[in-house]
Amino acid sequence: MIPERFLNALLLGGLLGVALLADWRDEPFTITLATRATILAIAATGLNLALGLGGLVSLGHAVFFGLGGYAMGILAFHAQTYAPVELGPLAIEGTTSMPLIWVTAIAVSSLAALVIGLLSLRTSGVYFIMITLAFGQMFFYFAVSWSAYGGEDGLSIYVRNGFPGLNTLDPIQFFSLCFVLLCLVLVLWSRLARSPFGLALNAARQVPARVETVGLDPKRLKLAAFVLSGAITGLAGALFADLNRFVSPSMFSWQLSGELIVLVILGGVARLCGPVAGAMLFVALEHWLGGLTEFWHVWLGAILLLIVLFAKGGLVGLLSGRPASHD
Amino acid sequence: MSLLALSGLTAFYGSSQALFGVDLTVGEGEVVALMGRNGMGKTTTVRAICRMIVSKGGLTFAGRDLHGLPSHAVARLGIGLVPEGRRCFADLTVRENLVAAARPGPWDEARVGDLFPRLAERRGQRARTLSGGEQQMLAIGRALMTNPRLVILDEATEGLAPLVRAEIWAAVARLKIETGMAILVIDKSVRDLARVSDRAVILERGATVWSGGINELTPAISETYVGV
Amino acid sequence: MTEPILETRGLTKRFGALVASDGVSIDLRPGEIHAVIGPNGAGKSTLIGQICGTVIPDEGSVHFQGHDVTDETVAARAGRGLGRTFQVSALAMEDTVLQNTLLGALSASSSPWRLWRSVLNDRDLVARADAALGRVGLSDRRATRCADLSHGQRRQLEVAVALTLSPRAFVMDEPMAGLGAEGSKALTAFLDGLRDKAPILLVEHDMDAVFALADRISVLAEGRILATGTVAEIRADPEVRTAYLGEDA
Amino acid sequence: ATKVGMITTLSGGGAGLGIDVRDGFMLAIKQSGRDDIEVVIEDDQQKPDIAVQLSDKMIQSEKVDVLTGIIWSNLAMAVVPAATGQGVFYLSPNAGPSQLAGAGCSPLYFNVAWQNDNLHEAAGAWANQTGYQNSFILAPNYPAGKDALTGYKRMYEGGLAGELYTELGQTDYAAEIAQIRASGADSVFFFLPGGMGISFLKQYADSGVDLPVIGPAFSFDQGILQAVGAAALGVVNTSQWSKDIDNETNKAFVETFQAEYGRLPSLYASQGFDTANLLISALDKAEPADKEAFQAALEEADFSSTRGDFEFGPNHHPIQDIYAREVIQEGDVFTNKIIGVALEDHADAYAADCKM
Amino acid sequence: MSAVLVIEQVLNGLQAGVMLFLMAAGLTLIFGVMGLINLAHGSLYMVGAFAAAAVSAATGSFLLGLVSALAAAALAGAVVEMLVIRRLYASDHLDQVLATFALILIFSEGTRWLYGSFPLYLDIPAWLSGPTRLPGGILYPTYRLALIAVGLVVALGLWVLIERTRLGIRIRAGENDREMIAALGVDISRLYTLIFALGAALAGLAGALVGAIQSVQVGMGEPVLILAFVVIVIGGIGSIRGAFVGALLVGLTDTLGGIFLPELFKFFTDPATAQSVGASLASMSIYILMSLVLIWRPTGLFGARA
Ligand SMILES: Nc1ncnc2c1ncn2[C@@H]1O[C@H](COP(=O)(O)OP(=O)(O)OP(=O)(O)O)[C@@H](O)[C@H]1O
Ligand SMILES: Nc1ncnc2c1ncn2[C@@H]1O[C@H](COP(=O)(O)OP(=O)(O)OP(=O)(O)O)[C@@H](O)[C@H]1O
Ligand SMILES: [Mg+2]
Ligand SMILES: [Mg+2]
Repeated sequence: MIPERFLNALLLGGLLGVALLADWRDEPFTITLATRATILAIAATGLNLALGLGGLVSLGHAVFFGLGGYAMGILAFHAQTYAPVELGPLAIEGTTSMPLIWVTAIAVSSLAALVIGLLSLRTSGVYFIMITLAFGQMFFYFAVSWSAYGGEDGLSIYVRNGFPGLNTLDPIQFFSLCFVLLCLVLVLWSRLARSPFGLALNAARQVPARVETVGLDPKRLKLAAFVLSGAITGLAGALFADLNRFVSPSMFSWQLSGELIVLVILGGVARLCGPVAGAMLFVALEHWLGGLTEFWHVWLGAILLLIVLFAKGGLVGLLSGRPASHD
Repeated sequence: MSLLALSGLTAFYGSSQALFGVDLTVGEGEVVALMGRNGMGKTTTVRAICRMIVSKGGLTFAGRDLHGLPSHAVARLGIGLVPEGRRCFADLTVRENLVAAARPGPWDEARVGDLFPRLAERRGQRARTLSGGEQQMLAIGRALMTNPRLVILDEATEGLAPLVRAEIWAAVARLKIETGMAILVIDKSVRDLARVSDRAVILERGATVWSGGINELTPAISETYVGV
Repeated sequence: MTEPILETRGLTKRFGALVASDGVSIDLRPGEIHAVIGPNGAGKSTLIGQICGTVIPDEGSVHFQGHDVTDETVAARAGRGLGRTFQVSALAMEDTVLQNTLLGALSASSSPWRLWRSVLNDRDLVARADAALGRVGLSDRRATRCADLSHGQRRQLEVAVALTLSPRAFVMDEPMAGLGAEGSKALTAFLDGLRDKAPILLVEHDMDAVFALADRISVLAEGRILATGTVAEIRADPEVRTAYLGEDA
Repeated sequence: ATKVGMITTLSGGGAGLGIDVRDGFMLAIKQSGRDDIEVVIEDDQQKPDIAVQLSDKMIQSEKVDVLTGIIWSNLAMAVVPAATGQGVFYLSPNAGPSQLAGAGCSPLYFNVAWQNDNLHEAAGAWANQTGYQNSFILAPNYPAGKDALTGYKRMYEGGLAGELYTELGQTDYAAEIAQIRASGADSVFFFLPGGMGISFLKQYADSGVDLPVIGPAFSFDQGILQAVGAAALGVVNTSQWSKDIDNETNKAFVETFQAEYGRLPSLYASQGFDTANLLISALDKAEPADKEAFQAALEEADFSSTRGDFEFGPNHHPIQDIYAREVIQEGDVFTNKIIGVALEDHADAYAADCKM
Repeated sequence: MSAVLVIEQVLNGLQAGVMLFLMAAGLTLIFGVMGLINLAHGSLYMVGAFAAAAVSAATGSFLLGLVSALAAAALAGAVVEMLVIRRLYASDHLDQVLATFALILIFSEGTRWLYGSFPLYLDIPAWLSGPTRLPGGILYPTYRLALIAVGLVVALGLWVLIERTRLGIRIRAGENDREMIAALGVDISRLYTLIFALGAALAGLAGALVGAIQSVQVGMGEPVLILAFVVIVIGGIGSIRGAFVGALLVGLTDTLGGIFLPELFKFFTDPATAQSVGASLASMSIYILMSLVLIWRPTGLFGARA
């Protein structure tokens, strides 16, 4: 059994190590995989905030992922074509600067999370799952038919956006950027989990009635968590779009929302590094199993099943020997 | 021979031990009080009897070893449980709560209705919306519907008005006299227990520390173990 | 006469044909313990629900410290200093005893929106929580997960959480329920001392406690106030005896 | 040795198409007997982001010279520009989005199948030849669907009784069929690939509406005809390939494919087969490392196609005949028979926009 | 737009709704009554369709196909329940989501392994094919009329089972407190296996019935699964009546939205734009419907609890 702190360090170190080793051995694709895992881990950490701490099982987090992606796609597209984005009287110049794109992605996705959260938090439990799914589907179908930005075909951005002082086209540099962001997000998450806000949120998940009677509004706590969560996932979406230099409605699909949930559960709900473990395992499985057999989904399914049945608390729970998902 | 017999029973919640050796018998038609302070293992003992928690040691009912039987099989042998905290089926109506438990025998809806007229009036109401006392009555009625040989009442008068509480004690006494049903009862009121029980067993930190006839339960003993 | 701190005027609540509260007017004055007793299903919890905001009355109003709070949310009323304990324990089962208690302390310091600093580093908060745990006798269970507590221990915690709120007034729904005889005795003594800090509207079926504590008693039956008076008056009231107490009280 | 990367769909609902392309392609490689061609095959799961990553992998790690295999237009749009941008040849065995035929064309990009509009244009032309005056047309509401209706209307000269966009992935067409019934149309054109087409045809056949139906080959290829069954009998569909095209290459292809895999080849298999043969023909003349020479060798299209005559237009898209076929039953197998040529030596409409 | 067309479209909506109900009923049973989120329900639908296709191809009998669909799906359901689901009742919903998601992968790719990647053939039997002339001159496919009838019968049967029989009461009691119902002497594990198999059989029946007019292919279950979830959420989880009303609402909205929204937009814009805007809005319509219902009634139309 490995203490959880040590395990966290091991996971992050492992991720970083894989990328560095790959860089040294000149295997850019392995770095790409590590970057993919990193970005998915950021997105899933965002979800883990709503889901793990707030108990909000959102099957619509792809909305924020997609919005982040499209924020990148649209801004970069307009920078490519030198035509400003027309928003009624407002005309916004396109940009290829990552920091600007990130800010936009975060702003747009938090705004969306605020609206979706306000409406969805009227419900709870399974109804919440489904209403968030509904919003996801609305965005999906909208994106599919939004022909200005490629509709179902999506948008290709031929060069990666820039970050001051970095050559983002160099895989290891882009990876490092994402990795630093992941660490920042994890720090934020862990502080939050221990803060008074985290305590209250945690209680709001379990006994809203109690939280009310101590003078706090559980809905507002959950809404705040949902917005933060959406913002983080939006940021990940922008990074993901930059990784692929491509956005398409599939970023809004419910399958993607589902995959994010799977990552979190796989790694361990409400565990700091659960999403990291989940994303690493998932990407690794996807890659290795896919190479082994045409019917690799069967094996993926079998492995997932074994994990749920025999590793309570996900991977992190299994390895750290503390099956309880909350503490 | 005793209907229910526990000897040296131990039980764990995960890795923490909750019972360290409980000895307890209930004979046919006997009313036994199980006493002890908060957190001493009374409910855990009940859960062990009903096979809701894993236990070791001697545990027999009507001569059968209960270990190895699933919960529902124990119930079918004739143990009716009124659990701590009532645990009525919240989304079912009063009538449905009773029907869900029903097994053939002298106790049916009508007879439970006689025992608790208030329930009969609320047959169609969902258990979730019943008052605390009504839920408690429902839990007792539900246990009776299984037509058990032994009823276990875990804090069955909690939250009941004095008058109703008295009614319930009267009902317990009536059960004892009229039906010869064996009863294992847990309650915080030593006074009431003393009135209906034949014997008492006291638990302290998960083990039996005293047992004997109700008449032998002196104020000194109850002061030591129960605090009054 | 002093101004009541909490007052209801003509509260009426119907559930279909059933009138659970029928024009209930009741008040709580500084320094007193006002007990509400009555048969099961009389409407006591419904009354408390209306006072705290979880049940919306059909008619009537609730006033707290001179404000009409009838339309305010539960949280807003709690924010004004209305402390409540539940008839059925409402605790965060996965959290420890300390964490549950801290939650209460949190609101009083109104710091839930601090996102960065760890709660456990807030000495003030922890001290208040510990004090409350000490009073109900749960100090040695500080680090136990709430799910691992016995029923009675949960009831103790329920009271501890309410204590951390340092409310202006308490509304308690059967705090003694589930406590052993010894526990009831201790809590009775404790509430006795509490009344000067915050008056208590006490719903309770444990008559030993009620008779020992109450300054005034109101008897509720079928949604209506049957009688209000001192302990002696109520004990002697023949109607109350037949409706509620039975003969041996 | 030459390294070829194939990114195609091998798992999930759309796997049938990818498997056919792969099998056709590998059959040609095998028949060529060349051991200096190494093919790396990866499954894109029909997800654009996976496809992009696989292409990165193939280009950066595997250092492939040529990429191929993508089935779906949206995946092609995600992969092709970036791949050709990095100096890798891309041979498309299936998807032919209009952007890549027009302004977005590239010297390194060759489409061996068709431009997306082609088969729909042929359907429009066939409708004229048959004398339809009032078509009801429908397609799913996504870019390829819109292209399909545009393609049909580009050639079709009659009037429209109705024009409908259905939901992508829709499985029930009762409502649409009712509209068709009420519309007074004399013919129906539909583009509903995969399972959508199967559902439509079965429901249409059962509805009692008996207007003639025409569509592109996608809903009538060998892979799904068996699932449609008798409902498809007699339907006219347009295709650049058919199993009964009368030339030696095709006959040999159909025979060997069946012998090798135990099933009849589909349209997609023929496209995979042709793609591989084009590649081999070019490798006989030049090395991919020499970009200009290899491009020139590809442009010659000096291979014998299963379709007979085959040449590339200026935008590297095929100029070819497109046939009208009818669904028939041979024993208990449903298959297609050519009934005529819908368009002869047809090129696509976007070549003019291509500057390379 | 003629009255006949409108009536026909309403019939289509009803039929779509009734089919959805078959799927949703099984889901609401398992999901509402047993408290289990079963994402693999769509896979059981697929199992039913494949079993029906395989058996009718081998025997030439559609009815035998239906019977084997019921049997295969029920069997698959029972096996899955005993091997996997049984261990998940105690865990929270999230573990169930992951486990049943894994089951989808296994079922889908396993089926592809067995049957290959191409759709299978399953057709309407001759005695139900072709249209029937209804009063008012409406031509309507006989098979779809039969679907409506089957759906209505199943709906009634289920409602009686759950609301009126002791078995149904015990099932619902088990959902409230599993440990307690066992302590009252009910063998809840066996009961749950039974219910799971019943729900699976309903899904299998739906798959086989619908498979005859659609494409029997791997992955056919997932879109229907989502719709079925929408249905039971609109209706209120655990309520058979809710599932029925929800299914009809969704069926009607989906069918009529696809037809009338584009028409509506033709009043505002040119036909081509109207077509495409209308069609996009139509694909969103059921989700808009669902969110409106939930915003208005957070536990669905007939739901009591979250
Ligand atoms: N689910 C559980 N997990 C772990 N420990 C538990 C659990 N339930 C009870 N315990 C512990 O076991 C001990 C015995 O509890 P039990 O519920 O049997 O007490 P009790 O005698 O019934 O008390 P009370 O009068 O308060 O109901 C307690 O100290 C309690 O903390
Ligand atoms: N939501 C509801 N719907 C219908 N009836 C209800 C609802 N809530 C309470 N009731 C009914 O209102 C009456 C009063 O209930 P309440 O819970 O207030 O009683 P109480 O006085 O607290 O009783 P106890 O002492 O047993 O807790 C009861 O008859 C109960 O069945
Ligand atoms: Mg107890
Ligand atoms: Mg009450």
